[in-house]
Amino acid sequence: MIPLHWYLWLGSVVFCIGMAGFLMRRNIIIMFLSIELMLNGVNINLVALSHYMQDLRGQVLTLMVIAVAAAEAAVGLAIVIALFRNRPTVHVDEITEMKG
Amino acid sequence: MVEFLFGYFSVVIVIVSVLVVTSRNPVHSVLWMLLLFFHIAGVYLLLNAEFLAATQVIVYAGAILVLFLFTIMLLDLREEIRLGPFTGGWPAALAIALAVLITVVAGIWGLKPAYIGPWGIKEIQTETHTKALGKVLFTEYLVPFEIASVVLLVAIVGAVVLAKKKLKT
Amino acid sequence: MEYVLWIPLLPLIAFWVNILLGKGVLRGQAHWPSVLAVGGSMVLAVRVLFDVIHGQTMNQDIYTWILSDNFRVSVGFLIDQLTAVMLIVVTTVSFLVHVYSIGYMHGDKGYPRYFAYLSLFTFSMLMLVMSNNFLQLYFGWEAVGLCSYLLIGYWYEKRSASDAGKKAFIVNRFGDFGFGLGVILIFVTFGSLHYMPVFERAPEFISRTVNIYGLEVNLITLIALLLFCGAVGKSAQLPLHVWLPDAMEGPTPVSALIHAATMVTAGVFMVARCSPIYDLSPTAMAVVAVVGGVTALFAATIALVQNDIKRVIAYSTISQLGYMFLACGVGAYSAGIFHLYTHAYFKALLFLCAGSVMHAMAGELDMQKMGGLKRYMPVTYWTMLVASLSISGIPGLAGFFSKDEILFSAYAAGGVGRVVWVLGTLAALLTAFYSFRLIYLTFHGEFRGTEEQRHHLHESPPVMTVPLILLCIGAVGAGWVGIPEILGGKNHFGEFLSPVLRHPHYEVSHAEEWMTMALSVTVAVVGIVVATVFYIKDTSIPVRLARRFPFIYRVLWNKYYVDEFYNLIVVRPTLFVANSIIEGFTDRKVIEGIVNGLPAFVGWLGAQMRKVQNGVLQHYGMIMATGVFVILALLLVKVLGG
Amino acid sequence: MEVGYPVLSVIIFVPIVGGALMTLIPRYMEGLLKVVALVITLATFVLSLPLFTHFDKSTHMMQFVERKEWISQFGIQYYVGVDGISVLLILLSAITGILCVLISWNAIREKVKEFYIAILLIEGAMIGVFASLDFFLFYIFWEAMLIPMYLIIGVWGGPRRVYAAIKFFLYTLIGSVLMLVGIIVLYKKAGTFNVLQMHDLHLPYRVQMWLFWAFLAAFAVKVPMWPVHTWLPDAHTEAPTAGSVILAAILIKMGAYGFLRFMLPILPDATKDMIPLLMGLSVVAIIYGAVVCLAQTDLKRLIAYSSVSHMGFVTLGIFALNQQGLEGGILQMINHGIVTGALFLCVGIVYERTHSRQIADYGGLASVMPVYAGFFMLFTLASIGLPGLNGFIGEFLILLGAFKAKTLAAVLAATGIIIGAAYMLWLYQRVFFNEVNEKIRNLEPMEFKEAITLLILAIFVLWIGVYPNTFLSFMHPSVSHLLEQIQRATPEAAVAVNMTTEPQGIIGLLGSSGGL
Repeated sequence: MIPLHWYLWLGSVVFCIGMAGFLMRRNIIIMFLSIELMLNGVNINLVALSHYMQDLRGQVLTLMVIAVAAAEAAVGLAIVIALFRNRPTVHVDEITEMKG
Repeated sequence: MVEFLFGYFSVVIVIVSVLVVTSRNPVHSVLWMLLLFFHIAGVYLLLNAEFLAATQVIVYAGAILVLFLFTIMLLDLREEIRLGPFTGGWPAALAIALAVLITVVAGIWGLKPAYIGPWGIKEIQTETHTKALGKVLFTEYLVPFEIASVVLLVAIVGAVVLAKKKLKT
Repeated sequence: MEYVLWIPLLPLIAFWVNILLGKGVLRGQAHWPSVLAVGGSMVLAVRVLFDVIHGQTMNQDIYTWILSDNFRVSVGFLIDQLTAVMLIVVTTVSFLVHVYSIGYMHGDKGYPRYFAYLSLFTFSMLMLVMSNNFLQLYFGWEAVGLCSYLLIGYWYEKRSASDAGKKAFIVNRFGDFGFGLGVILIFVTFGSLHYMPVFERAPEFISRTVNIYGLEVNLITLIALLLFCGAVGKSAQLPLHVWLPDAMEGPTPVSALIHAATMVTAGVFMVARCSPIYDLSPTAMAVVAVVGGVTALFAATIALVQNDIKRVIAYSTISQLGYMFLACGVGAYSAGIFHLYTHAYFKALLFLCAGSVMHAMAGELDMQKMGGLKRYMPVTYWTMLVASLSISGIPGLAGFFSKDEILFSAYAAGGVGRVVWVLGTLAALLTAFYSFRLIYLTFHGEFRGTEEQRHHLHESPPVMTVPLILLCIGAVGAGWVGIPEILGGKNHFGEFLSPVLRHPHYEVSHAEEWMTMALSVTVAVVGIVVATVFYIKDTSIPVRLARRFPFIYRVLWNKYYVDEFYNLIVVRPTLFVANSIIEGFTDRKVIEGIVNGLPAFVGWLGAQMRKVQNGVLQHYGMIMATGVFVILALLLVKVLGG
Repeated sequence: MEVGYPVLSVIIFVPIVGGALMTLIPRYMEGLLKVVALVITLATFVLSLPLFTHFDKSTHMMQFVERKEWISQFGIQYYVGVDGISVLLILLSAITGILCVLISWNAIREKVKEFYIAILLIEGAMIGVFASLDFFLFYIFWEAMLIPMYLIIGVWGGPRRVYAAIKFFLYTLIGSVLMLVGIIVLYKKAGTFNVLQMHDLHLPYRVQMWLFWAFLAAFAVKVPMWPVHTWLPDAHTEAPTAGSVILAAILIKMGAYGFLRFMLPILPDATKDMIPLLMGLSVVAIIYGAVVCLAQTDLKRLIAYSSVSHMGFVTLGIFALNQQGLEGGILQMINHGIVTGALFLCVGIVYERTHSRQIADYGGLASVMPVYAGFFMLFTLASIGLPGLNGFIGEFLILLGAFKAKTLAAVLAATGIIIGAAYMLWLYQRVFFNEVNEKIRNLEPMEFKEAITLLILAIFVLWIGVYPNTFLSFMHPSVSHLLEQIQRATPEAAVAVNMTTEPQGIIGLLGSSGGL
């Protein structure tokens, strides 16, 4: 039997790689991918906990996360398209119109 | 056997994750991601979550990644690729991510569930996984489920509106 | 004696009539209400005099003015011998000045306003002298000051006039500062502001002292000196005399009424009224006497060299007021009041004569441009001559009796009295001199003005000369009610006032009394003779003297530089503090700096914070991640620690 | 002596509801708007008259009391009533309302509707402030005044109106926020917002001290005491005439009223210990305010600074803590409201014609507008405390009270009267005397409406000056009672100081029930 925290470590590593990617990359599409990565890291943890705690709520939550991820990807990519139409760049550090 | 599978999945997942965030070309990233999702689905299988594994493949790999690919194809990114992929502050970002990782890993050390729920392996086996999940989802979490559906609807409408609208410069 | 209420009320009604109707309805007839009202008051004042002579006095409250806890003060009247005398002085002079003004102010565009102010003044002055308590006295005190302000600045479009009015008011405020504190101290000490209880209880406090920052001061002395501050301001004594010469910017009848006969004597009246307090404090008495004596001499020396006819008389007034204080200071209150009473007539006469001269000279004030007016205006000349003889102290005239009584009392009182007696006698010499200098420069010799002015010279109309003649009678005969016993008289005046004012009895021989009298007559004659020599016989002497002693001349000509001194130590520093320190620095820089600095700091902080929000998504993300890390680390530490 | 209607509620809500109903009138009907506003203010005044005629002068008890449960969970009530301290201020507010409408008749040409609504709301709130006996209700009215006042300055004001409005708002808000904290602490301690019950609350000394500073911040800003006075010149200068009049006549009285109603009776021991500070600040305000007037070149600014000086007298009288001082202080509040209000009205009248507030732009005005000059002279004299006019009565009683309490303070304050005469007469000279300035040679004489507004105030100037007892008699029992409250508290507080179990510092202040 694999100990719980191995799974959790795996999820954490995926999450942190996603986070690093989000923070490091300039390309907004890859940043979105990084977010998906982070979500997947979380999902791994949720499912692992669900299994070890013998409770399906974790998996329900995972389903929700997947749904939200889908919604987020749809809206986010739509924004990217709209943005690109407006300014032909996907590099976020060049898009600072919303700064305070 | 399980340990071996877990080790394989873990190694692949980590390597592929790194490749996802470091690839210069977004198309490559997406393809690495595809590989990643299949391996994560494998991990889910290890955890007796076959429904989720299937969902992972169908929704993520089948739907979301395709969406990404379409977007990338839609945008002409040849020029973008030649520019530097990382922001100026990437070492700092990496450091922060590592710091968080170390903290989390340290925090997780020796974690044990303090609570055991009603859905042990036996119960799920008698009920079948999908049915069990359905029972929980449609009884206890009916309202969140409905809300999730509304969220998806709003997202669809929003995506259409955003993508269609001509922004005035 | 309820009718006394009408004495102040009539002028007040006249004031309101003139204010409300003067401009629209009465216009050139605006003098009627005022003259009739003051005339009525005068008649009533005479009736009061007879009532008082027949032993009727009155001390009655009309209504409670202010009531707060144990503080209760009324508007009320105290009618006694002193009040009766003051009423006669005020109403008669006021009436004559009103009549005179009809001619003098004829055709002035502010005619109704002038009479309104004059009536208001008469009302205020009557309230002042009839008051039965300190606060009403203070009311009258300030109200006459207001009228003085309004009438000095009557020709307000003239810069010097409005300046003078303001100066008079503010300088008086300095005196009133002390006076007001004195009134408050009286209340705090005695629990009442009405004369009678205060005077009755005053002896109980004779040895009470108060500690002012380690300095033990006798309470009664303190009260007396604080009250005297007000008198110094109102009666233009050193060092607050500076306003009175400037007050000559007002119309001349006003100078006669307010700045010679009545208002400026309010200080003397007040000291006399408070004689029960002053009598208890030898220190205060000495101060009063010395201030009076020094002022008498000081002002007389300035009068020697001035060329402005009204200013000479103004300094003369200051000097004569000094005599009155001198008298009060040596305990001879009735002598002081006697001089107040005679002075009112001859000084009002001097001013009205000066007004008559100005009338003829089209407003010219410089005596150097006059001369030889005797021919053109005989009535003015003769009346003014009588007034000058009277003020010089020529026997038989009013001024002689009162001044002689003062000097004798001072001599007889001994101690400080001897010192002030010397001062007074010297001042008498100078008085005679400058009075006749004025007469000679104005009426004798050759006319020194322009041809145009010469053409314009004329005697004033009867409405002006008749008051002159009437006042002249006063200047001659007013003193006869107080002929001293040594000259075979009975000093009715002193006797009459004795229920109110202590009449000192001196252990002095008749020889000494004769001596002082002879001396004062001698100095008067000497003064007149010297003036005659200087300005009739050999007119080059004054010029040579001025050349010989240029320093003294310059100091006198510039009135001892008192105005300049005040300007230097009071006015300029105050304005400097106001402009540069408070407005320029404290208020604008320090307080506003702090007040505006705080929001500015918050704004700066915000601007700094805004830089963080630079729109670069990764930065936000990094901040967030850092936050996550911090929270996790804290949790971890807590878990590991606990 | 019953009145057939709830007087206080009616006069609070007639202007407020009236103002609300005025929103229904179309904005182009300006004439109607003005008439309606005038009618509402007049009605408020007439309806407030029973306070004057039916007031029982023999008791300190609250009168015309109305009490309804409002938010019962927190013990908040709609609780209004008047005593001798507040009744005159309410009447003054009612009169001020009328004057503000009259004086704005021609002066306000833009956003007429909004202006009159703001004026009416302020009037209702002002009366509410003085009538409230529930601290919560009080705070609501107190803050409710701010917003319309802010708008009046910021919308209808002079060139620097925005700066002035924001400054005014921030200043008063900072004070009020601290007061709010104080109110909540008091509620924690007393379990009620009822002010009269709070009067009987014998708070420990340390708590009193903390609350003292909180309330001082709120009230001192409003008064305004030195050194938090600098909002006043800006606000006064930039506000339209009606705004200046409200500020001068009523708004800054709320601070002094706060001292009387809340600080003295609820926190007697702390206040008594801080009297040297408070009297010191008052004296500084008197002299500082007067001296700074000498440096002013702007008419309204000068009068504003003179307010600082005069309000210094008010606080001096209040903190003398004796009958004369307090009564003088209250009377001086009324006096200052009348006189300074009148002076601002006067300035407004010429500002209408010349659009200049610079003193140097005037000169010789007495020849051009003689009746106006007469009124201005009367108010000037009242301002410098000429006996026989209202200012004297107040100042004299205050000085008398202060002299008893702290002689030096009275002596120093009296010097303020000298400087007061200097700056006011100098102002008068520069504006009305000397040669006629060419710029103003052709000014129109005063209108009837303007004369009426000034006449109303002039009558009060003379009335109070000649027979102040009409007004003083309202105060005697209330002021005596207030003094009793202050005196009575001493021994218990002395015990409280020694209590070592009392929690320390700010935590202790928040109460034993575990903070807010």
